[in-house]
Amino acid sequence: MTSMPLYAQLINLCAAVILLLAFAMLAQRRVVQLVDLFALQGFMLFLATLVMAFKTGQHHLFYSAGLTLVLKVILLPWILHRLVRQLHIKGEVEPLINIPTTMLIGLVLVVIAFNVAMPISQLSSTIARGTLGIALAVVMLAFLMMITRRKAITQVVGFLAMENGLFLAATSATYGMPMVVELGIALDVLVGMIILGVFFFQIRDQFDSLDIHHMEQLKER
Amino acid sequence: MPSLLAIDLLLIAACLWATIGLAGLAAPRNTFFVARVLFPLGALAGLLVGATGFVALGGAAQTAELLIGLPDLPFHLRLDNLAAVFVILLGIVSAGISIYAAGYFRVGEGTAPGVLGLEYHLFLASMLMVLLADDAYAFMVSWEVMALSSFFLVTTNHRHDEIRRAGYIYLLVAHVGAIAILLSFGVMTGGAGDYTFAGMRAQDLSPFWGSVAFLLALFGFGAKAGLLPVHVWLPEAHPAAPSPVSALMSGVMLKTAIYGLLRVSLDLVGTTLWWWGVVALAAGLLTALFGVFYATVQSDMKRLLAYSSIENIGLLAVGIGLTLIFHSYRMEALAALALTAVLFHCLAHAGFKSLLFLCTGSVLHATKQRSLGKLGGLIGPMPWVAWLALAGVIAGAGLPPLSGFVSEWLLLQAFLFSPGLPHSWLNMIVPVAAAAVALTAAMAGFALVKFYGIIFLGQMREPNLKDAHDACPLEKLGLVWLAGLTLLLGVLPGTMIMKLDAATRQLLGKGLADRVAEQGWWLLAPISPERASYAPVLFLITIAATLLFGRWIVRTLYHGRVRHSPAWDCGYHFQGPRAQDTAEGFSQPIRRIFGPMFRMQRHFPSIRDRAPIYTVKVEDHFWYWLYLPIARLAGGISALIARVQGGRIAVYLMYSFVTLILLLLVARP
Amino acid sequence: MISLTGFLGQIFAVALALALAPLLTGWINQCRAWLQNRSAPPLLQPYYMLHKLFHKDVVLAHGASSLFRFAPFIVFGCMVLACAIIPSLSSDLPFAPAADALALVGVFGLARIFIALAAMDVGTSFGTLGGRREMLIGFLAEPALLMVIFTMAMIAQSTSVATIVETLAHRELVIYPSIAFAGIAFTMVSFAENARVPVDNPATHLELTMIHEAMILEYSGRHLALIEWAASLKLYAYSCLGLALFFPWGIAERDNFLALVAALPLLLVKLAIGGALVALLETINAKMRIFRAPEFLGTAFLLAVLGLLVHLLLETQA
Amino acid sequence: MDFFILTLAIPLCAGILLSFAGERAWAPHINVLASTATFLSAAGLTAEIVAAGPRFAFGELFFIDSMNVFFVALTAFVGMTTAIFSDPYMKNDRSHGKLTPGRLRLYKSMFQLFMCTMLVALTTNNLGILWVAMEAATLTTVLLVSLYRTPASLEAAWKYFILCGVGIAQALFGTILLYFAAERVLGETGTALLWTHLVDVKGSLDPTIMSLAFIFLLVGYGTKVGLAPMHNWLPDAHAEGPTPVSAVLSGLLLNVALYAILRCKVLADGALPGGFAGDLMMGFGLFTLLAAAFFLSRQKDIKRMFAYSSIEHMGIITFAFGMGGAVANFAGLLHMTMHSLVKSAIFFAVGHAAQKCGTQNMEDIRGLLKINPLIGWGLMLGTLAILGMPPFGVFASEFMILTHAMKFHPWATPLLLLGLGVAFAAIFAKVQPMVFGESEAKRLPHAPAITPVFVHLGLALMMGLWIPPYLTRWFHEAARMLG
Repeated sequence: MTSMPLYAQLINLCAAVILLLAFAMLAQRRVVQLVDLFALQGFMLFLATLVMAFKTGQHHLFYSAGLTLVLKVILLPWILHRLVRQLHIKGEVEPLINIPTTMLIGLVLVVIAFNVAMPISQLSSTIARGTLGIALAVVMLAFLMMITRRKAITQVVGFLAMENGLFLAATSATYGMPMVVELGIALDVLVGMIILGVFFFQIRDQFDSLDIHHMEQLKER
Repeated sequence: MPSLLAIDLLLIAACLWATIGLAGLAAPRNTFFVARVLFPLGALAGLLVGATGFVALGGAAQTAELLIGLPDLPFHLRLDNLAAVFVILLGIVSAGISIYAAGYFRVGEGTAPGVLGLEYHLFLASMLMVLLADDAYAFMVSWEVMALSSFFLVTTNHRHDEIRRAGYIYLLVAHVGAIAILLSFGVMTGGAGDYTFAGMRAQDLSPFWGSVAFLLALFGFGAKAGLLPVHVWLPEAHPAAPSPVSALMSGVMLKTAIYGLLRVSLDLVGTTLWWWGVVALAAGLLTALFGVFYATVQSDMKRLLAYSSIENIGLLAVGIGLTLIFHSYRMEALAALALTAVLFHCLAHAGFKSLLFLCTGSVLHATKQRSLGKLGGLIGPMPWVAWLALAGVIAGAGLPPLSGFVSEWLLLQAFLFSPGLPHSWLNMIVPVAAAAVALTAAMAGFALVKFYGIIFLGQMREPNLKDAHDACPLEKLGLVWLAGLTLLLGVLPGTMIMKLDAATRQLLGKGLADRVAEQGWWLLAPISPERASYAPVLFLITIAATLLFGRWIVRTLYHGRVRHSPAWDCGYHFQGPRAQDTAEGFSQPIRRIFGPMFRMQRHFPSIRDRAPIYTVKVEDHFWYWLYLPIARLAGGISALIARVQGGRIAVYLMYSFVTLILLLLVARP
Repeated sequence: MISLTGFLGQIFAVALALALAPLLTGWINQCRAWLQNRSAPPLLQPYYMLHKLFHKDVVLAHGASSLFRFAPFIVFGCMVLACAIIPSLSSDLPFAPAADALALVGVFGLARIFIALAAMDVGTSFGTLGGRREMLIGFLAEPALLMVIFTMAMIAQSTSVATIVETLAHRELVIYPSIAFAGIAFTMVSFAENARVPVDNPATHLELTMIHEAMILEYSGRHLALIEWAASLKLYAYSCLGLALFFPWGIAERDNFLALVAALPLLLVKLAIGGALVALLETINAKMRIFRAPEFLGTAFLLAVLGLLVHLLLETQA
Repeated sequence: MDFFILTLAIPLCAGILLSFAGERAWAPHINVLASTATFLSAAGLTAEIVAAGPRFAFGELFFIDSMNVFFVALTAFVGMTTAIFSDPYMKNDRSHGKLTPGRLRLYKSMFQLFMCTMLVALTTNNLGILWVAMEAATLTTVLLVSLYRTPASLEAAWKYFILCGVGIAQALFGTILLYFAAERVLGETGTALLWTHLVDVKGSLDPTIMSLAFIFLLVGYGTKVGLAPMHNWLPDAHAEGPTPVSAVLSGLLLNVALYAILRCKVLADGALPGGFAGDLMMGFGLFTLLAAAFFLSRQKDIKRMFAYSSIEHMGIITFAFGMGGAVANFAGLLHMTMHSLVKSAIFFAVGHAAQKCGTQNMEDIRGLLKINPLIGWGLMLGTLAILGMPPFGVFASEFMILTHAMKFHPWATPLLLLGLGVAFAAIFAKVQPMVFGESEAKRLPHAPAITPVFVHLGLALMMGLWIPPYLTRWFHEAARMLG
């Protein structure tokens, strides 16, 4: 471990923090704090990307880091906070499965993710090869969060956390995607967020609540 | 200029039919144009088809390849002797039916006449294409177009619930059957991927795969023909359809299934195992007995005929089974005898069953009644229909001197040879099967006597029957044509059997023509005159001579005086039409003797009833034993599956998640 | 080739049938009367009756159709044809190829259908009742009859009645157990087919039990005469068929004029014994309920099938 | 004039224009006109490709070969007919008060933008852009699904958004893995997501990574295709959105998603010998087919039922491509085409029928033949066609798929047939009483556009009996490229 260069250690540290934050989000009941955690996760992602950019000196990684900062640390949390305020979303978010169980499942998922990513990580030539497993774990934890939460807004946060995981994977495994793709992805995320915002208002108008258990009417009988 | 081959003529006829059908769309609501102009043209095309088939029968096989079809598999067509037999059947019988239909269709509810004409003529064209098809794709396309067009014809009067139900069952069974046929073709290609029939012939299948192919074909074609247990559509669809369509379906379409079965089992598969024949024989016997038992207890005239069709299909399957048994032991001369019986019965049944269905059509038009309980005495107002129907009844009951008897006679002759089979069980069991055939034939007589007696004889059960009118001239022409066919086939069977020789020779290498030709045109002795012979001409002449001579003698020696008086009423003055036996009453002995065969719901009146009502409803056991359980099973599975879609998005997400994780854990290249 | 003797023999056989049939009926009636301790009607009573009926006017019920008037002639024609095919005196019948044993069953079937239809024609309750019962008996009897014929045809390797008779009459005396079964079955079938006790009673007009008589209630005059005559002919035909199949000895061969001369007295003797036996059986049996008839005919069918099986099992092994 | 640029630019510009002027009286004409122009230019592009072979555009960013140009033509065609159909349909909805002018504007602009994203997805050479376009296609349609703003439509749109969003996120992960694998071979030249480059080196991609990547891609894009058990969004979205949207979702979006999977499968096949990708697809295909078939019989909503039918057909197509080989690929392509044409035709007919009867509940729709024979016959023939009745083209492709399966995967044939049989029984039982029978429905204010229905069915009929030789060549070439 000591032979690992500093950059790699830093990136691994960031990745570990991201994973930790993912767990924290899984355990967090309050929406506002959830959004904050998400912003923090984005920030760690930004840091990781930045470290990577300095190490490799690739320009597009700098752009990517900037994009992450603007989008995930500032813009999206801001929109989310606005939504939470405007829609008067109450704090408590009671999950479908209780928190300890969720955490246990999350642990299992991390094991699975690490195992799945193991053979790939060994192939990786980049400095941050260990982080691919973490990225996959983050994606899976976000997925789990989406499954276990009741509120529409927490699902969205979960969705965005998933994107964080994907970005981490892209950065750690491949030094980031081509710029045009990254831009496209960012645009999609942004537009998606805006549409979601529109959507939240529509949903609130219709159901007087953002609780998704109202939206279980379409089913096979 | 190259000379026009028979197959080209047939293609032209098929196009002609299609064109005639499309022409009807020009004026879909113009009944006169469609019925009086287009249908006779269709009949002419039918004559052309029949005549072409007659010319082609006995010649060399002709092939053609069309530009349409799949890129790798264009439509291959082939006209050989087996196909030619059925082409004749299609042409001649459809000509009669079309002419009848020209007089039959009139303004009414339901599908517009132009659309009806399109469906009708597409039906004819697709049947022709089925007979000509020489690859799996062409066959399946024609086969399903045939099913579709007849489905639309069946549902002409789709405003009625039961007709829609009939159509649904019909199309569903047809589709399931088609799937089996397609599978059978697939098996027969033997993995070579050559879906032309020539390719299938070239394959040398192992006994196992050959058996699979045969059984699939038996099921698939059986579904179209109405073999047990996939017969359920038949008694529903036939009564639902307009009568010319019922006639066409029963008379011609069912025969295409027989054609298909013969094509597969004797031509395409290549090998024949003895037990195939036993399976076909057993299925045929069960079907025949079932059909005839149910025919006797029906109260709807078209249902009765539909069940009678099931019975006849059963007899045909018996014949095919016998052919296969003989063929598997290389007793080709006997196989040829059985096959001739099959082919002849196809022709005979096509003639008389169409005739009977058309007669019900006239009755239906004249009385608006299908229920036997409200008919009676129609021989008075409708003598033409009644007397022509009599020909159909006699032929249908398998009695000399008409066509039905000849095939039955040939079949029994074939049965008489079965003790010669070199198999210790078969040579004892198979002859006994003849007894069941005999029982079937006799019961058919019962059913048809009921049919005829209740509709045409006795007193009119409803007052409005007095206003019934006889068939119109075009209808009469169609009826006379078919009755003539029945008579001709019955009286001069030798001529037709000599023609059929080409088909049996093609499939089995043997035929009956030499023997038949030795005896002259009047005597039918397929093996030798010492062994068995039948001369329907002599037969007819004797009876006719006795009739005329006896009448003459009686009138000369005595007198011809007639007095009229009321029927003897046994001293009871209220012998109205209601005192006659009803349709239900007529079949009461059958219901009583063979009770367990039927699923009956009866309601007996008690003495205290103000308005005593007796009802009896006979249903098919197969619904309750086979079809409803399957439907329930499918319903149960889908209810189970429907739970998956519970509406909760978290659960949906979990499905994807679990799928993903499972794949990640399990799937390895 | 149709020889002159053959042709004459054919004509003679038919004429004989027409002449003898009422006599056979009369003889059975007479025997029966004796056995039942009644005073018997004259032997020639059936002739008187036919004569009388021919003289009488036909009384047609209202609503009777032309089929009603045709049917007696057709039935009569069928029976004449049957008599022409069945060898009574000689097996050299030029007409025999017209119909073999299977066709013979068809001939009887045709007659049955016409008489049943005619019965339904007027539309009285009795007519239809008779018609349906007749068809019921018919379809039960027909398979049994066919099985009997099958057995015989398999023994003789032919379905032609004449050939069967020739084969059976001129073979060495081998005892075929199958023939015994077939014989019993045939007897039972003939009783049913000819409307005799125990299936039907020709002498009754008791509403609930009658079959044949119910059908012909509306007939009168010459029509009735023809039907009665046809019934006699049918009985005669069945008797001759039975005799030909089971007691064929004495039936003349082809071109054997002497045998022909001897055949006639022999036939008369055989018919007389047969008629007496019929009367005896009718006397010692009681009329069955109509729904016992299926059992009766089912037994006949079973016996016939048994005969066939016995034949296949025991007699074809060689 | 560059047909390619036109093909992409027309819907984009029209979408932007309509987003500002979509409520004007002439807006529907613009919609139809733009769609028609798109189709014409797509046809021009097709002719160009057929004549001159594959080409690039914008450097190597876009690549048009004989496979995707065919989908471009099909997409543009169905887009055009849908636009024609939607004109009176939307007007009727407007007359019924179900829509406001603002939403009409939204509909028109989003429709054009949706077409644009699909065309981009089809023509791009970059697998990353493909992903972006797929996501954009979701985004453009999600508001269309909730166009009526009913609770049910909102719920459907929400599910659509979340499920597809999550699904497509998996696809992104797969794309990243693919990029990762490719970068090891192609180096960091920025070409590692270009399909044309990838396909050259597909044999040397790392199998472990490719297998993982393909799983993610299959699950991800498979969600959009509607493969069970990720299909749950599909029936809701189809049933609750406006019918033109259902038609393009079913007829086009599913195809495009499947197209994405196909592109990835080619790469996976190169890297993974032994047919790993194909086996997975066959498994998903069969499972989807069977699940959908059994879902069908419980449906009450007409559009929902046909949505399940789409799932069923996607299962068949996935199975076909999973089998691979020239014949099966050919059949798969043909089936995709036929399904697009026929299913959109059915949705057109269904849309009019549901509008006439004022309900989507099948038990309340009766007697279409009486209300409007053309709609009735359209629905009836379309249903029969989609159920695989000859002589329609669906039968031709099913015939090929079945025969191919019988030859190479005989075990699958009974399952396929079971699915097809159950689907037939279920759908036909529902459709027949709707078409037949009695009814007293009123006339609609705007006469329905029936022509698209019959044009589609006519094409399907033609393809069942005679596939034009150039189309055959084209299919063959595409099938060959799929390996």
